[in-house]
Amino acid sequence: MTEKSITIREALSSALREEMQRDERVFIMGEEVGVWGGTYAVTRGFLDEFGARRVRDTPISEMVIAGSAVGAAMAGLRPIAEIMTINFAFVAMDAIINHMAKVHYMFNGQFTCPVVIRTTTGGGKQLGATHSHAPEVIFAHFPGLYVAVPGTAYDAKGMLKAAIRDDNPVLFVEHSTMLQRRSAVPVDDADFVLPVGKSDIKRPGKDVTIVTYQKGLEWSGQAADLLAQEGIEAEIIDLRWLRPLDLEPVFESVRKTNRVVVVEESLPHFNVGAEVAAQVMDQAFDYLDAPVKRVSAMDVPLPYASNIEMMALPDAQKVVKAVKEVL
Amino acid sequence: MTEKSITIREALSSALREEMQRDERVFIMGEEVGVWGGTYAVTRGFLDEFGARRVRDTPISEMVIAGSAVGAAMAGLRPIAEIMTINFAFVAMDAIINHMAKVHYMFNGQFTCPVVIRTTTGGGKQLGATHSHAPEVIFAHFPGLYVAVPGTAYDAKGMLKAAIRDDNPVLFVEHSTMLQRRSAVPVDDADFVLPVGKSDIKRPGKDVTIVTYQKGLEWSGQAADLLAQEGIEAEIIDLRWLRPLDLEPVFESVRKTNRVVVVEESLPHFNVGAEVAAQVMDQAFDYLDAPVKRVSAMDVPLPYASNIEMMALPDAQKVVKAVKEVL
Amino acid sequence: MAAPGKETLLEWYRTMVLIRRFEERCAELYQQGKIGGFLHLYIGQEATGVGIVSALRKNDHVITAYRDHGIALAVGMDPKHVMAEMLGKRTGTSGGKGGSMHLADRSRNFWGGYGIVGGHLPLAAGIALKARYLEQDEVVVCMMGDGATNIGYFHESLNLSAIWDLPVVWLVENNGYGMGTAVDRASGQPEIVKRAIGYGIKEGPRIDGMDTLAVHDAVSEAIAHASKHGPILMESLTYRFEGHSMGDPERYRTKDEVARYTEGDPIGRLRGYIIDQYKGAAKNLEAIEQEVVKTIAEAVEFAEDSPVPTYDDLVSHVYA
Amino acid sequence: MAAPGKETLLEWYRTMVLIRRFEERCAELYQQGKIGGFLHLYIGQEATGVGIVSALRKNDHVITAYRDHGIALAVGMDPKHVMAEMLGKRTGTSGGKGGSMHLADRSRNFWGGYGIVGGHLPLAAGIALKARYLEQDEVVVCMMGDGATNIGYFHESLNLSAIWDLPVVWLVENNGYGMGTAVDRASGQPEIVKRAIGYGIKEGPRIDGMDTLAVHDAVSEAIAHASKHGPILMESLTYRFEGHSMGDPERYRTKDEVARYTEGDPIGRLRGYIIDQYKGAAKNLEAIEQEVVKTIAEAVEFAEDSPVPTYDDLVSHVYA
Ligand SMILES: Cc1ncc(C[n+]2csc(CCOP(=O)(O)OP(=O)(O)O)c2C)c(N)n1
Ligand SMILES: Cc1ncc(C[n+]2csc(CCOP(=O)(O)OP(=O)(O)O)c2C)c(N)n1
Ligand SMILES: [Mg+2]
Ligand SMILES: [Mg+2]
Repeated sequence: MTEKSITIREALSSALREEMQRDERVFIMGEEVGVWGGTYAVTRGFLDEFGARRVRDTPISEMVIAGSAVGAAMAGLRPIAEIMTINFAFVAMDAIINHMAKVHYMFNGQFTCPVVIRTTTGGGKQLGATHSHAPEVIFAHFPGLYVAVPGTAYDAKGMLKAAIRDDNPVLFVEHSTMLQRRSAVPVDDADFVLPVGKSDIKRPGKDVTIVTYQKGLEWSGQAADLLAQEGIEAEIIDLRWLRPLDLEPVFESVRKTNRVVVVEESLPHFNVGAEVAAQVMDQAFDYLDAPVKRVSAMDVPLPYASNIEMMALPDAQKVVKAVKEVL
Repeated sequence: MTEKSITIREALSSALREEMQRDERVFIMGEEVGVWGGTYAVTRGFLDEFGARRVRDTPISEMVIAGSAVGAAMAGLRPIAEIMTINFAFVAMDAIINHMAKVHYMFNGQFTCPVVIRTTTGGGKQLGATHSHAPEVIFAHFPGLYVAVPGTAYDAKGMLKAAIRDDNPVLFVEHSTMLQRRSAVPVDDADFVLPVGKSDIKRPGKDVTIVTYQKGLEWSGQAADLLAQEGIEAEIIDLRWLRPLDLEPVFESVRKTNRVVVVEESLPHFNVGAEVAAQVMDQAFDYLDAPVKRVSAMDVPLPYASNIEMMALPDAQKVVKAVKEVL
Repeated sequence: MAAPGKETLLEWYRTMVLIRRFEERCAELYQQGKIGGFLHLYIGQEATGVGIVSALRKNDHVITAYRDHGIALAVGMDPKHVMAEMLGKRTGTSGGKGGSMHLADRSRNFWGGYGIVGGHLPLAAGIALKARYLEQDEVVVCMMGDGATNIGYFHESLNLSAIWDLPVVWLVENNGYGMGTAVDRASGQPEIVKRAIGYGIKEGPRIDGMDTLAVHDAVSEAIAHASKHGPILMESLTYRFEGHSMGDPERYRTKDEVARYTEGDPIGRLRGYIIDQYKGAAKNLEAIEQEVVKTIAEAVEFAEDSPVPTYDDLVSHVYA
Repeated sequence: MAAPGKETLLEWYRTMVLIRRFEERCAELYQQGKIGGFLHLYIGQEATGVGIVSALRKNDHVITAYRDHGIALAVGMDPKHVMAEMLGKRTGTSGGKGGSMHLADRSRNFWGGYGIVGGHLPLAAGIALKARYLEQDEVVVCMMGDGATNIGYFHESLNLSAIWDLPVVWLVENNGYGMGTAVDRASGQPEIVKRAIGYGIKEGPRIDGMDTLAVHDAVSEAIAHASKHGPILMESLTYRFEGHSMGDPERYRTKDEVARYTEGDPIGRLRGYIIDQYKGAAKNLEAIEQEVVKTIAEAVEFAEDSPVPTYDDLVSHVYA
């Protein structure tokens, strides 16, 4: 298997392209996916390659983007519906939670709903309070939907292909500031597909377990480097999916490290860290030498000004500090 | 101060009536609030008493119900906007999260947004997957909004009056199956207002701390009675507000009981129990003799058939079982 | 349009009576606590449902809101299994998990009843997109209440159908009220078909929804239009004889108003028409009526005797 | 309508030039990394903004989307503080917390720029409701892009304004595109004013949005209508000379098309008109142009010298 270093953007593009080539029923719809080539340039060239039938620009109508994807999927197609950023998914919340996630259950399996909603998340770009959410956790609250949060090109590719092939609806969340990140990805295997709902140890270590995903991988990675200089070996576990949430590797890690820090871009209440903390306490109570610490965004809407926006977000220093609190 | 035993429905009605009498800027809008008298009969008679100017029926348009309330509030009125059930709040999610909760911050305090959204929550009435949510926790994830979850007539009255008088937006969540519950409420004090964001010890005990709210009060109360027969004294703490979330009394209680169970109707992931567990661990790690246990709804959309719907929801037996696990 | 023959008319009549009797029985079972949740009766609107379904071509589709018993029975779902669903039984059409508001039959291209007002309109657009995408000549009839035309879903769905040229008949069952709110109190444009202009789609007719034949003809034409020229918006003017759902205090309308409409009962009208056209048909009609009574009795018996769902049912089909 | 006098015309001209120079400077500051986030320029659309604001009566209101610099300056917000906001400074109009998309001035009845497409339309309805509720003769002009007319918010807001008879001028700034999507690719009804029919409200004119006087007159009339008879929907046909926001690859339109429009530059048009009407006005215009250059320089200096927000700013105004 040949591997090549590519960006997350390239990983996403190639995953989409391969799956569209493989299966005629797979198509893309959303705002600016066609003529514009995708606001994040992920579908650049797709309109020429696949035509207007399979690469469909929509009006600014998120409710019907999500909802018509549900109908098309029930009827046998496999839509990839793009919601430009997750901030606009609030407009489509009912279509996603009440319809996409429920038609399979409510009619006792008569219908399936193989939709992928691709969207971008995250703050840190000075877009202000309404455009800087990282609220993927609230979507993961609800059964019937899967929530993918890849943080590397390798994962982005394998997980997106998995999402497209899965018969369940998947909210596929990409981080808008990470599209240029590179990693090695198999390039000559059209069936390179990662499993749904498996977390991954991104860095082994024995002193503390850092549980994180997406942008948190970077903050945690930098923190781990700093900690390594002091001889502290952090193990970094990438959740990759918020639903299904796979904490087995975390429980295992805790039995070794006895300490856990959770790092995420979400808001501080009712977040991923809360769930991880609760489950870790439940499953590994006797192994914990310190309370699970959480590093998250501050409890404020994100402001425009860069200096205070950055204050509100997590960073490596905050992770280091949290780790030192549990050591 | 005279007290009288009234139902939650009466408590809500009288709170609304008193505040409308007190302040001309307070008005009610929503689906079926006027001619119909409110689908839960809370505003019965209001149209006659206050007229069509102050009791405004709307079309089935949740986005503009929530959003126009924001505009009216910014401009100086104090709208009480009714979203018939919280299931329909998903349609208005953007108006609530991106506008209602943010206009104050985003414009640096130029505008205030004194809106109360009244809505009903909860399953258990055979309404099926799209009409049986208790998702108030996801609204409490976001700063800028308060989330009230009263569980008694006394609290319903004092908290609703507080919500109306507060200058911040409040999602005021009533439980649709509890409107007939009675308790003693001050009746001759037009200024009976409870503080925003204060939890309340509903039953003192020394052996275990049960943290809960709303419908959970009933399951926990019944469980506490059963436990009492075995000599186990449960302390029940009613959160009353999910935001601001007041856990001080919980921390204090844990130092005494060393055991915590959280009971709620929410789904099992990223829920109230997760947050309580994480904070309790953080604040009272050395006092905990067992992991915090959570009792919640099962991880399924709620079905129609009564027998399996009830299986999916918490009940007193499940609470008893959880308590015994931590003892 | 060719007039329907006797057999067809009798079949329509049978279906309408079946719906009526089925729901009357449901109302009783609701009072007895055997049906739970919300129960939205279709009584008074049968001509619309039966007129629509009779107009569907072989591969056409239909989807509707929560007021869906009429459509379920009209498309030919077995009353036994529908009744079992009403009673929350395993043998129900959605295994007891959907209930009254969520009937559906994939094999009959009936895509379901939906409880969120307007929420199924985008689904209809998506189903129609499938037909366009695969170049199949299939039309989706998307039914909705008058109240549903004021929610954002309506706007976005009709607009998308226009620009993507989707084969949808947007069919508003205008029964005068969304719960207690009269159409003209909810809609700036009470002549709802006029909204077609805002999407550049065909403004269809406002038909007499109490007249089965008129509905059948108009929907047939609308389907032909949608198949050739894309979306159309039409209204069927009807009335629900019962409350919005069980327990409606009905403060928003007078007994007189209701009485005026019940006089024009669509079942009575179809009955009169058949007897007018075919002497001696009275005895066919009576035979049908008796047969329906039997069908309903059997359906209830089947439903009552059926087992309730199990824990395994509760946790199955959360994911595919 | 009385023709505006020389002073008025010069004032409009001054504002339009101010907006143009302000934004040209912003584009530079963006390239230098001093302005962050999204930057949506109003260049080309100044006649619409200035025409609207000039038509507002004393207590009228205006609200718009994220393309809001033009309105901010037209209502008279101090360029210094606006520029400080662009640079994310404490002295900014929203304390540096709002940025380019979220300018507002409560004291001038400018209710802000909003980033969620269509999200401010219900707010406009609510502000108008305040006027109706308190029986004040105040009109809200709610500006929106053509792209915003396809989202559910549009439908619900216009309908509510109709049935509650709210004094709103719904004003579509039709610049031909929502990002890269041409109006007729997004809207089944590209003549957007026709959507008024769907709400039973006044179908207003489609005016030449490059002509400041035409905009002023038409909006004045629309305000008079709204004040007396309730909501009206109108369009200002305009064009944005720059990309949707900074960094737009502009694949969706040709250079030729852009050139055709820039020839009709609204500033040039107003300049020509003034010189036609008033001989010797050229020197007034030049004086204005120079004055504006100075104003902008001062604004940038003020903004650059201003302090950034602090931790206290970050955590303040989350709650009132
Ligand atoms: C989004 C949403 N808002 C509110 C409701 C509550 N509700 C259920 S039915 C109904 C009235 C719908 O009226 P209409 O569309 O005319 O249908 P009809 O009941 O007359 O058949 C309302 C408001 C809902 N189910 N969904
Ligand atoms: C609900 C929502 N969906 C998508 C976007 C992304 N977006 C920002 S501006 C824009 C185009 C809007 O076009 P138009 O309304 O015509 O305004 P213009 O930019 O032309 O002034 C889009 C799609 C958004 N901000 N909000
Ligand atoms: Mg109706
Ligand atoms: Mg535009």
